[in-house]
Amino acid sequence: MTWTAEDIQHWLKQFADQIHEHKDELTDLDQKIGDGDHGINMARGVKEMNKLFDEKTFATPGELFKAVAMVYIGKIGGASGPLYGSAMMKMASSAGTQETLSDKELIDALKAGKTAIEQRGKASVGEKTMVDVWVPLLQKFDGSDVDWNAFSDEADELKAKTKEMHAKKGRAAYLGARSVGHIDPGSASSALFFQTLAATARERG
Amino acid sequence: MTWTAEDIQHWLKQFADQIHEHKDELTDLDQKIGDGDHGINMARGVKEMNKLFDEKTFATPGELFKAVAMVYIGKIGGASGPLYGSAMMKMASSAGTQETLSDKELIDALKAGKTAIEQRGKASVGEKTMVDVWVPLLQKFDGSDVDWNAFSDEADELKAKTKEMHAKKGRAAYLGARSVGHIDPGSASSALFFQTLAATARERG
Amino acid sequence: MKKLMNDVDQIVDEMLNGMVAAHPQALKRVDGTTVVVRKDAPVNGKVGVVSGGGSGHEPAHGGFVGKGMLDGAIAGEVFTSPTPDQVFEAIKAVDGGAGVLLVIKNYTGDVMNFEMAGEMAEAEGISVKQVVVNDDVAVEDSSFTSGRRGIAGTIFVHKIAGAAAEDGKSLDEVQQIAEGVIKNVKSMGMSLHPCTVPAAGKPGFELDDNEMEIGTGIHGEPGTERTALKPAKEIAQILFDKIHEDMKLESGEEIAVMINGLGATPLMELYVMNHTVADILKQHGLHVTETIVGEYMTSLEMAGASLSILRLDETRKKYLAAEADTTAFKR
Amino acid sequence: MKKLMNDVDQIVDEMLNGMVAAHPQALKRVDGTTVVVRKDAPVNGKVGVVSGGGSGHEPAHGGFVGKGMLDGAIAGEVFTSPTPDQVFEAIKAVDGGAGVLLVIKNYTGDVMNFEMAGEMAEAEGISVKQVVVNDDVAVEDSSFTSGRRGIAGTIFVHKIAGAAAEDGKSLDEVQQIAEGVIKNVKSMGMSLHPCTVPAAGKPGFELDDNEMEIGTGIHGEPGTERTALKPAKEIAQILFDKIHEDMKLESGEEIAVMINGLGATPLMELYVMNHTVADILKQHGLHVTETIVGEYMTSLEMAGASLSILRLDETRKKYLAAEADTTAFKR
Ligand SMILES: Nc1ncnc2c1ncn2[C@@H]1O[C@H](COP(=O)(O)OP(=O)(O)O)[C@@H](O)[C@H]1O
Ligand SMILES: Nc1ncnc2c1ncn2[C@@H]1O[C@H](COP(=O)(O)OP(=O)(O)O)[C@@H](O)[C@H]1O
Ligand SMILES: [Mg+2]
Ligand SMILES: [Mg+2]
Ligand SMILES: [Mg+2]
Ligand SMILES: [Mg+2]
Repeated sequence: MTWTAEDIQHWLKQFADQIHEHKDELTDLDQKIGDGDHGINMARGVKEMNKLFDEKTFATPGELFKAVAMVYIGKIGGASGPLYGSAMMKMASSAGTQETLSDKELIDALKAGKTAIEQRGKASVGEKTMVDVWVPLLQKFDGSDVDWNAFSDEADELKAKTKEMHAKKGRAAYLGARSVGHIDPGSASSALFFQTLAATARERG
Repeated sequence: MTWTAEDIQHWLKQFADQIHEHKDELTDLDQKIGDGDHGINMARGVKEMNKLFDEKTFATPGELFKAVAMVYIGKIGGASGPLYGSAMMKMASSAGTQETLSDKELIDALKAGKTAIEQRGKASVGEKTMVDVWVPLLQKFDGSDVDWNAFSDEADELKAKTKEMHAKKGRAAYLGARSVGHIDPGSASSALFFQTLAATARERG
Repeated sequence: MKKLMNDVDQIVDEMLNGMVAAHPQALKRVDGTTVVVRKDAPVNGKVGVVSGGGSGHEPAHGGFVGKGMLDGAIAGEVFTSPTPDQVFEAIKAVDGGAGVLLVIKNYTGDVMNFEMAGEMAEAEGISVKQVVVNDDVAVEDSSFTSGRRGIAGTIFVHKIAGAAAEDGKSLDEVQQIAEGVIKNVKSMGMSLHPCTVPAAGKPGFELDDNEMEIGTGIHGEPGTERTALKPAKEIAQILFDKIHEDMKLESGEEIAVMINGLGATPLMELYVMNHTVADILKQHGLHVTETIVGEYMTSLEMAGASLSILRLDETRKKYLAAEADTTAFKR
Repeated sequence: MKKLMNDVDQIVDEMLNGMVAAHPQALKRVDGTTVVVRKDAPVNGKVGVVSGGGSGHEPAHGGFVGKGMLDGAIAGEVFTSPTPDQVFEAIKAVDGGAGVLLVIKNYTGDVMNFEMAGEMAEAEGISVKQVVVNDDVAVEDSSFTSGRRGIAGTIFVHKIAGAAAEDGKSLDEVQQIAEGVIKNVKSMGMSLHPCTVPAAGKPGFELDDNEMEIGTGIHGEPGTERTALKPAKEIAQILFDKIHEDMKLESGEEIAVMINGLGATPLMELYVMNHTVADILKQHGLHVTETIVGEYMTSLEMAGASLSILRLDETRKKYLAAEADTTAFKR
């Protein structure tokens, strides 16, 4: 499909809905192996994003990503704030001033976001962080002729896989072996991020 | 009967046994309407008294009362320490240097002790304190031809009567009407004090 | 019962050792007693100020020993008044020839034990005066009862009497200044969670998740009333109203305020309380010259707080602001 | 959940208001932010020292703002690192022309957010350096992970870096002195009771009556190990051994010690711990120059304690003893 700023806004609003719906679940996951605020942090961020959407309309996806990046950076806090925020910021650069994005261009933007997360967080695949969703997912789907159902399923599976990982980065790392057996909260919110993207693509594509 | 220092020691050892046996019960009563230490305080005091008995023998009841008074004052603490201690101190004065005491003389000594409690604590009958056992009990029994069974029962009844009283003195007074419905802990320990006295009299008299 | 402790019977002794070990330049124990005094006690020619009570109220009372506050503090067993011999030891250790003031919290046991100690000291020729703090407005003030309890407002008495003594005031003057504080300080507390006396091993009362106690003292006892859990705003209003009813504060008056935690209350919550209290005081046109927020007069690990208000005059204001160098209170 | 609070969403804001209302002569808020700075900030020509993190650690970090310690502190949401814009506001508010040192506790979130703020400040021409505190020996020190957490040892960094800045040291020098503290301070904590993040409404984990967590951090998380409840002596030994294993303390060395309560630990228990710890340190022939006992780096209403040991040299000793006038730490 061809993604306008409005399509992207639709996606991110769905993401916000899902965050609100899974807020307690994300917080519970973070209580198990972190500090119990991930759902709260993300909910604060997407609530502020929705306010922004109510107040402003955006001409281009790039403009939208940039505004959302500022909200995430300024409102989420914790580890997830700078990570999601930096990702959005780099997605904005990648999207540039184009009025619309093809699937390929959107996936390229997400790849730029992925790189930002890797750089900010200095985590690699297998360390039980959101990187474990972002990196393999965007490796598998390069944007040409995306099967959005498969994309969505893959995000879900990648999230589930973090359960058996032994955390090496983020707060869960402090628990050592006790981190095994719980899904990483940031991977769970990232799965929602990609699944709402896929849902929008299916709905509008 | 004729009370030697050894008889009195026998009584107070029984009192100590009873305090130890009812320690938790006394503390529970004090948790309800006080600060939850009465059993602990009394147990500390009688434990120290038993040590004294192991180390020293006493020629006269007066000598014994005085030594016990010092232990109670120095070891029990709280409100009950100075009260039991002052009582014992005045009992020592009343007993003087006599080698033995008659029932009447012992009851007179206890009456002197009662007065000491009234003076130290400035409480009157009906205010839900140990005064509610000491005063009416020693009013009823003047020492001539004591019926020790009746004496013991009366002590128990007087203790039970404090349950319905609204406290005006001691910590229970801070609870106001909420103090009603619970037996006064100091009255409960005082009942043990008089009941072990009666038991000794029955056993040896 | 979960506590960081070793032997229940040694808890007071180990605490005092730990306190003196932490502050060897400031404090010393009087050997064989549960008394802690200023390192430089007795201070020659200065009125000695002594306080104390049961343990479990830390930092009260040992934490307030030092220049400008207490000369000595006696620690009884947990929540149990110390015995007269211990109080007497404290009096002897701090008497610098100008006499000693005993600051007693109004509990039957404390009053009797301190009084007996005072009698012992007088018999040895040491001048002793006493004041009895009864700031807790939760309790009815009646001549038919033993009256009101002494709670967190006692810290103001320690601070101001201590500063007056440091300033060279005579025993009579220090006593009079302390009496002035007592007449003008009122407090009221509440609790969210009970506490457990170590030797008792179980909590003094039970509260449901949606309940709190209003009018709680500092000995783990239930309060005067049990109510539903309320927001900080309403709690602060209840505490203030009861104090105000008694003090009849007037717009424009200068006051000092203490928000005291009962032992397990996070400072975050105490500051939220102060935010709310400050609002109420402003509405009443009161000028707050000094605000003290923290855990000063506690009740083991009880959660909750008390509010104290001290009406100021020039003397109290001056001595409240004066230097104090103790381990728990510095100015 | 039982807390003295009003609106969960306003808890940090109300706390900061309550803090500034209590200490209007010492502190001020930067309008529209969650930043608290010294009343006299920025201090011309002095290096500014800034720290902060999630809320719920009170008195950290606002309680350490004042002469001789921090110039400013940023409060995030409860247990959530503050955002870069807030940190940037703090940097701007305290920069007196000599640059600003950021004291960051080693959590991914804190490091990223403070770093981003530092980048923003550098872009505006303010010199910013940072140090990252990682004193918690409970966590494995590995180059494959994000490393150890920053916990109570951070207070020593605040104190010593703050004193160095007050003494007129340059930004590079203050940073170097702070690095020296970080290399030489190790801590380890344990907990008896969990805590509840206000917005989460339920405790972070559950413990039985006979269980405790060893190796607990300061964010209400479980520790590295769950064990049976032990006496204070054994707990102190576990904490000390783990620290000693890392620091390899030698007989005759001079150290400073902190026994830090996690928020709901009565001072009585902390002093009992200190009694026990002092014994162990003596056995190892260590000279304790300074002991700090109290609640300094907390985790809401968590019960438990941490032990921190700082190896001293002349510089650290001097700056640790130097004057500090903050609301929670005075020297
Ligand atoms: N170094 C890192 N790189 C990538 N992601 C990380 C890193 N550290 C943490 N995360 C992600 O952030 C999530 C936690 O976010 P959140 O709970 O909001 O922040 P905090 O850990 O500061 O409380 C983790 O579940 C993990 O997915
Ligand atoms: N003024 C008083 N006169 C007589 N007895 C009193 C008085 N005050 C308290 N008591 C007695 O002391 C008992 C409490 O003793 P205890 O618990 O050992 O001391 P505390 O109240 O100091 O904790 C009460 O149950 C009551 O019988
Ligand atoms: Mg988290
Ligand atoms: Mg009692
Ligand atoms: Mg008592
Ligand atoms: Mg967090």
